[in-house]
Amino acid sequence: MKFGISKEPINIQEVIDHVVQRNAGAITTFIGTVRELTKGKKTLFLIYEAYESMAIKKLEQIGTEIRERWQGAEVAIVHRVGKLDITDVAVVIAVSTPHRADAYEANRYAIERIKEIVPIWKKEHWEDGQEWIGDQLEKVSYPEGKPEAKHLDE
Amino acid sequence: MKFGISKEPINIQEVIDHVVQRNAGAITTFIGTVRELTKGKKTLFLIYEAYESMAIKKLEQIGTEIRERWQGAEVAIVHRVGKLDITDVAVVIAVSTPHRADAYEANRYAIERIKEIVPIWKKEHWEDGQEWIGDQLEKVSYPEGKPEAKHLDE
Amino acid sequence: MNNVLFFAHLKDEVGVESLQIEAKGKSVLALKQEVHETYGLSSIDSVMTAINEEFAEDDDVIQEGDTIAFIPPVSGG
Amino acid sequence: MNNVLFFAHLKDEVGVESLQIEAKGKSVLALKQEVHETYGLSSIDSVMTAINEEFAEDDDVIQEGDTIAFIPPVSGG
Repeated sequence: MKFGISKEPINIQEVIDHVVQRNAGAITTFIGTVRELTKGKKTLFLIYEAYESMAIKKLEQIGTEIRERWQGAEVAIVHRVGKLDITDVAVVIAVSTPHRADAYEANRYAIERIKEIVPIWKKEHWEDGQEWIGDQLEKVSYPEGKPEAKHLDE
Repeated sequence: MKFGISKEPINIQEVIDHVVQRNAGAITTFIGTVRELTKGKKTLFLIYEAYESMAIKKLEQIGTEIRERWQGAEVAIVHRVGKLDITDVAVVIAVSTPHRADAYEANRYAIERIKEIVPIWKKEHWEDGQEWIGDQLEKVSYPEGKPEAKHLDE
Repeated sequence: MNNVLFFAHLKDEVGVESLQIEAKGKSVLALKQEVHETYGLSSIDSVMTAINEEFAEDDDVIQEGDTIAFIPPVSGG
Repeated sequence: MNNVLFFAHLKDEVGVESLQIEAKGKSVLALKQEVHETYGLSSIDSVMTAINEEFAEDDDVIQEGDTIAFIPPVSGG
């Protein structure tokens, strides 16, 4: 699947295979992994949950946004759900473009947009408790009730 | 091999495996592939040649530079040599860091440094001829006779 | 009738993944406040709403059969 | 004696991968010019030099047994 939600471990090479093209000189991937320490607190494991049907649409939307902004770009994104242990892969984003600068920028755009508009949530489990994480809770406000595309290259 | 020159196709997952760490939340990879069209000219295939022993030292040096500049970073780089066809993988750079911004920046630094200091050359073969490419020939001058580290985040 | 979906901490607080609610003709904001009061949700200020899998505005009006989802701040990636 | 290595277009022009040259006591620049003239190389202005796999300056002096490599502008990646 080129844009998908996966209950099984993600095969990174398969995601990359979706963006191979004869006129790409560069492929970048972003692989989000479960980190043990966040602000000194030790994570035991995570649970990812998705509103799957909408999440897939939003991943596809990010792909469309990227192809509109970066000429010749191809994109594939797969996000994992379920229980993930430390170092497990939560998300893989692959972007190919003719030239390398675009491949980095477009890939970065994809992960930032995932954190804005894709309905996926993580619940962190520590030794002393658990909590649903809402990263954007205090950082982002949505005056129009929904997140808008923003330029990351400012 | 964490820093290497390979005569065989590069296994991307193996390069990634070298940078997996419990305190990385992000892994970026850069995969350089052989592009068919450059400035409208059609490439048939490429030959990559390396001064192998020195190239490995220089790849290791880039790894050291990155670990010094980006705290907690791990790096692995493998470059292919020999004949490569269109879409074949020429280089794989994997970088892991605790946070994602660093993973993109450090990875970008690695590919720029490869193009400055690692003794590897490509010969392009077109329908009407062939030529050793010296990308930096007219773009970079080395007043001190050798390339120096430069900041890419300016 | 309308299918109303809850995710993450909202699902935990409401205690179910979805409810059947008659919401035809109501604004998104009105339904949000109704659900907030009925289920004593801790916070809905930062919660977004989707109608049929697309983000909706607070003043959008719900139609018969629409699927409504309350979307807490996302944390994927 | 010194082993002198050529790569990419330099190798094509010289016709061999390496030569044994007595270069002890010479500067990098002097050896460069000598090789340039002897083999009629098209250009050495942009060529870097490595001594024992480390980049060297034009005024570095070559020691007995050093391996010298002429490094055309690189194009890996």
